Amino acid sequence: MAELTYREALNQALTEEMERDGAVFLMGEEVAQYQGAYKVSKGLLEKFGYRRVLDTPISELGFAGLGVGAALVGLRPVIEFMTFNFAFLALDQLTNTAAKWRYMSGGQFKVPIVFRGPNGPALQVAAQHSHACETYYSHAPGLKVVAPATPADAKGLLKSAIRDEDPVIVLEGELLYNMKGEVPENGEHVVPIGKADVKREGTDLSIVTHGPALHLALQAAAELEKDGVSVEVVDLRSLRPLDAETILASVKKTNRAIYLEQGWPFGGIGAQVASIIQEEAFDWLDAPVLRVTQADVPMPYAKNLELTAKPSLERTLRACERVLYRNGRAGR
Amino acid sequence: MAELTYREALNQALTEEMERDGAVFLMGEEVAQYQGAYKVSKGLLEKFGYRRVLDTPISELGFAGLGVGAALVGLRPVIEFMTFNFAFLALDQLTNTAAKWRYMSGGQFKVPIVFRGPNGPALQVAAQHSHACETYYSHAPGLKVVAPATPADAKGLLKSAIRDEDPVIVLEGELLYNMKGEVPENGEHVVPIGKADVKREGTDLSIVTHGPALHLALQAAAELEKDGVSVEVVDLRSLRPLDAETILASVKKTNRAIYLEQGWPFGGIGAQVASIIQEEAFDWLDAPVLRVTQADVPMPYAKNLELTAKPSLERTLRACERVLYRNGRAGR
Amino acid sequence: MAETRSDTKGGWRGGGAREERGGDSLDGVAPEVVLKLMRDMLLFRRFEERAEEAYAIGKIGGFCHLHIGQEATAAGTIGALRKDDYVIGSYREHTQALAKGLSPNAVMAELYGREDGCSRGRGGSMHLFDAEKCFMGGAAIVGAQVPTATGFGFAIRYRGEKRIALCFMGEAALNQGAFHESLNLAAVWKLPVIYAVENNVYGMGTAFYRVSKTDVDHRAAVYGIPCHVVNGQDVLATYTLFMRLADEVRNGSGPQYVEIRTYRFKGHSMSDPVSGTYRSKEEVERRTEEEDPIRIVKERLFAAELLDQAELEEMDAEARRIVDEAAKFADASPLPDPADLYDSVYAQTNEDGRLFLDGRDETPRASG
Amino acid sequence: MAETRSDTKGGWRGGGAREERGGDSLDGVAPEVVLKLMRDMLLFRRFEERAEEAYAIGKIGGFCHLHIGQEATAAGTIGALRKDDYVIGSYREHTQALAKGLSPNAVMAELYGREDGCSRGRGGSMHLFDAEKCFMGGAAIVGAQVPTATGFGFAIRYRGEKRIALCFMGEAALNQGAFHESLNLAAVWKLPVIYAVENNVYGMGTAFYRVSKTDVDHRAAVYGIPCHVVNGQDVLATYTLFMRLADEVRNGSGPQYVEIRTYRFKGHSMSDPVSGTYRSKEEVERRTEEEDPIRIVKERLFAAELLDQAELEEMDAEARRIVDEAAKFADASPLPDPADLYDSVYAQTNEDGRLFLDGRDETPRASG
Ligand SMILES: Cc1ncc(C[n+]2csc(CCOP(=O)(O)OP(=O)(O)O)c2C)c(N)n1
Ligand SMILES: Cc1ncc(C[n+]2csc(CCOP(=O)(O)OP(=O)(O)O)c2C)c(N)n1
Ligand SMILES: [Mg+2]
Ligand SMILES: [Mg+2]
Repeated sequence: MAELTYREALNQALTEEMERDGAVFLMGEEVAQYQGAYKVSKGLLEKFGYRRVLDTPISELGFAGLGVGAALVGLRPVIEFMTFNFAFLALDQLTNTAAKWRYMSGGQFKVPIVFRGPNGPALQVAAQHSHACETYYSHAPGLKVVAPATPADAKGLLKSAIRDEDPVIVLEGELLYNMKGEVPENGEHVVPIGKADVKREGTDLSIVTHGPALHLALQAAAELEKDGVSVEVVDLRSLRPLDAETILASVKKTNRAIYLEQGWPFGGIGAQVASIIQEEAFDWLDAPVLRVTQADVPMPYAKNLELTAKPSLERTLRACERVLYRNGRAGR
Repeated sequence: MAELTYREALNQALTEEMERDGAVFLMGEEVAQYQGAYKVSKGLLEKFGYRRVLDTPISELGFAGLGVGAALVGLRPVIEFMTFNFAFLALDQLTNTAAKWRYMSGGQFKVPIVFRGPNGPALQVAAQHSHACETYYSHAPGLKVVAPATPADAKGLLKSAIRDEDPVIVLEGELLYNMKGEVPENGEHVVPIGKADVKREGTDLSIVTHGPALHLALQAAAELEKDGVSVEVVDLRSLRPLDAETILASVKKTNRAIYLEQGWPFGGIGAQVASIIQEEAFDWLDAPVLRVTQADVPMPYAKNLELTAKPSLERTLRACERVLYRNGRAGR
Repeated sequence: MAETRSDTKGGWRGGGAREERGGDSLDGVAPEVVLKLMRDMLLFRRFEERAEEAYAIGKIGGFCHLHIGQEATAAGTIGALRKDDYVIGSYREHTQALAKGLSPNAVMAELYGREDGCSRGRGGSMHLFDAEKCFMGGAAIVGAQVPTATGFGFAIRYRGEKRIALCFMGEAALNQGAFHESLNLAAVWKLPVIYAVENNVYGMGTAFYRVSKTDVDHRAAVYGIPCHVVNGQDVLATYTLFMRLADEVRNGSGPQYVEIRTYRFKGHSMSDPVSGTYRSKEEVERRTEEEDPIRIVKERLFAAELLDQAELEEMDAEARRIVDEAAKFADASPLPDPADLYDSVYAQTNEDGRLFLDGRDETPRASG
Repeated sequence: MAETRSDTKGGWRGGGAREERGGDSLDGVAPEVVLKLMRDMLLFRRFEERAEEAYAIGKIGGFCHLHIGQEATAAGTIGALRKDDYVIGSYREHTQALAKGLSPNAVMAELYGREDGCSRGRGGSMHLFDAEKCFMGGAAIVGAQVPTATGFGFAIRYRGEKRIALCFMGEAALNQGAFHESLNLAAVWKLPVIYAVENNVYGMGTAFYRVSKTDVDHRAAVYGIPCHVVNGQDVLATYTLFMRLADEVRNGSGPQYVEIRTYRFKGHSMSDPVSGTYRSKEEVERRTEEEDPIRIVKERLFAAELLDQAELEEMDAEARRIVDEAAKFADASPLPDPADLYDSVYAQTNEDGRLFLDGRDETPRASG
């Protein structure tokens, strides 16, 4: 074990996998000479050279599609989007090519490609740069989606994503890059795609979450503990495949749940999870599953508005209290 | 009232609104000289000329964005996507410009633009041409989304969309174009955006749905009536704004609901609606809200596989029986 | 001319420095090659005609785009490639698949949506594939195959292989941003890709010049990519050019761009009338008459006395026999098993979690 | 030279055919115009320096891209336009907004995220707007403003107005498909748009030539759009060209394209060091020294004796006064009211249904 930042953990994963497999290469804007817009690829150019670490023009649709083509014939591209806000331009290549070539060919092709980069709001970067894109990728069968929230999960999931035979979207957290945590150093530390992780055990209420919101969930759990409420925190880690079994097991134990996420509500991950919970644990639920999300508005620039728009500890606690019936029935 | 096809109803809406307001124009691939790939714009070139009916190159990102620019300075563009499958290429302009300019400017701009075209699977057009795109547009605040299922709603909602001051996505049904129905002829027939329509009243179970799936829902309701089950069918018509009140009123009456849609399940409209129902009508629910969707796979070409993948009467009835506890508890 | 012709004939029948001299009236293309191109094009024509019939009686569904009139653009281009060169096309790719070596049986079965189809019935007319034969699709989003093909070129260069990639597109695809982003990438990295634009004048019902302020021929020059133009109704000219380009690209020239001038004899798809709003009956009849690529090469073969009427009829009978057989094969092929619906959405089923969220398959089986 | 200078001076101070003669040493630009351009650029420089300071002490957040070194590309271009001409830029648009007539107070307040900001604090540095002054943004997706500007041109032509649209972009935006699709559309419909590419050599940390196999200067020629190149450090050359182009476009020439050669003196954004991985300290120092657009025009004004040291200092003091005032204004401006969070997401609140699905606002109020 070593203490690494989330950024260093990703960098280690890339380094180890590129050393392990010559078919793995990294491509994106500013990844080589500039060492990465967020320095995740620091040192890789020096280690692997321009053949395997390539700076691209600002052509998201073009280089994402190029990566898919390379994967179809056996390379294992890692495509960095400087941020996922810019990947809207490439969505056609992900949805119509990466996610479909295997199925449309009756299983003749594998598409072992990774699309990664920061996802979700950062600090005051305004509406066009603050998208949480989970839904856009999870909706379509053919893609897999993971969203690591800790350095250890970041390393383990990125390594699994690179080794996976299918296209995997790795949603990183811009605000997590500097976060420190214990990370297994051995090159075989992989986190299985599809396995949720109970980050904190509890008996009274389940907070199900993913990505950066995990840390807010843990904060809320600590707060509630002071009131003697025992909160279980389930970190999905993978959105597709979705570990419904772990979610259901937790809810069947606590009988109460909320979903906490950084993104918008309509068709969000929380909508999908709440729908599964009420469908498959209906008789175990003592209260409706409530959701805490980003306010349903484009992200404003002003600091105070941004704070109001983001999920907060206060809103999270209020939702928990509602499902705990601390002040009357939940729901509306 | 007159009997019109869904196609003719849309054509009438376009004609009437273009006659009413000189700022309205139609732009898209094949809309002018060719009279529309699906003939929705038949005769418009002859009536309004090339100034207001424009054929575009195959540049979805470019002409969608051009339309947004024109709307920002006061025109009222109607942009036809030959099908919404091709609009993935334009999503950035819809999500990052059309949906955000007003908010980011603190309310200085209006964006009165309509994006319309066929959405959802047709017959054996395979994976790349069979997308139901509801989620991609409903997820982001700033856009409005409607999905008319009948000729009368098609005319009324398209007219409202053209008159609305915000960007409206009009999801038409390729398989509905030839469908006939009574349509009010007067030029003021508008259907309010945001108002769901109870297409059939019932007391035992609510089938909530939108778009082409409505007709399957009505079929299922007729079937169940034979067994003495009284089914209420709620046609959302608008996805955003979402008429939660009408949905909740129905569920609070029937205590049971399923959502039926043509699209994929993950983050689908059904997930959003099920999540709202369990949150706001928890104490009224006698069974979980189940969902009937397209199978979670890219649409296969083979006729028999396509049939298996699409929501069917049989699957709809099975879901109804499950929430009616016809054979044991619902859920899993 | 006269001598050349008889020389050739003599030459072809045996003895003498045949090819050189035979070449004189056949752009230097070996007689056996010309005959093969002729045979291919006849097969393509009969295959498409059969597909048209099958569509009319409902054996084929969905969208179906015929290549009739454009056969030389498939025979003359792919005919110049090696087995392991990659080829990708648009949704108008039946004959390209055949030219790359897919069996008429497998292609017809795919159009019929059967398990023995080259895509196991999952793809249909617009999505033909054969990984082993390096036929990579079948792409139905206009222009979207251009980045994909650029990726094939990238992989070839990355591995230092001697292959090349050939990317077909219609002229209307030039108005897609994907085309521009890809060609710049190919140029920057000197990727071994030939971008072949089949300019058949129309994109669906829209003449290119009506919506494009540029010429097709030199469209890639701005990226420093060599541009070429060839008459796509002349299979020998097309073949000769692609033999040369394939060789240059294989030897490190970087990307090349070709406008292949051709014409679509049928409607855009089965639902589109042959003529009407966007082109006149006269235009179609005149060009069909004057520019039939099969008639053109046939006449050259007759002139070169490499083929006579009897041999032609024999050749045609053989082509018809092959497509009859293909139709029979397709008809007899089983429908896909609905139980396999979820197969091959994913290549790898992860141990945990649900890959499919429709509640009908919590534990997806390993995919086929 | 000597005569010209004194002539001008005399001319400027009063009497005589001043402009013509004054023009000789100032490319024929009227002295008062030159002085205005000088004043504008000084203000832009001081404004950006103040923004830099404010960012350093946390008054400004998020991304902030300075225009220092590129002031002439705003003053010389927008200075040649009319009030009702549309202008749209990228995220590096502070000085463009000022050039279009937005008050330094409103722009600084926006950078501070305050209610009196030109976007009511919702947009920030990358999203400055003033609908009345026809300043249309502030677009942070590279290249995405190009289709938007093309739409302005479309609307102008649709209504038969005499306006034009000016679209700024960085050279790296040329690698976006949106650029190509838009220029083709503008060319097909002869739209009144000037596409101005500020070529400051780098897109973030990437030199254009490293990722682009094309020259910036003639990039639009393939669409039949006239291409021009101008030295963007020379405000008079820039102004003169844009006066001419604005006039041509206004009179129906259709779209025009300009490469404005310039250089970024500061880092890409506040988080990017001025020099380092992609350019040397020496390069930045040399070009900052040699190519400062303000120094260049200042020397011409001194040479023409239209300005002396005392007047310059006075001018500079005035610029500093204005930005001090702007900073004070911004500081004093109230934060937006969180209760207004949902305002202006939509222009029209429909009677039925929920526009917002976060359950916190079932009945959204009419938006502001
Ligand atoms: C991105 C996209 N937009 C629109 C369509 C609908 N469409 C299918 S083919 C076609 C015309 C293409 O013409 P061209 O590229 O010249 O190829 P051709 O059909 O002539 O072979 C159009 C508009 C599509 N498939 N993809
Ligand atoms: C589509 C997209 N991709 C990537 C980015 C991240 N990004 C912001 S500015 C920039 C460089 C743009 O350079 P250039 O166009 O030359 O403008 P300059 O910054 O030099 O003024 C990049 C890559 C973005 N904003 N949008
Ligand atoms: Mg064509
Ligand atoms: Mg630049």
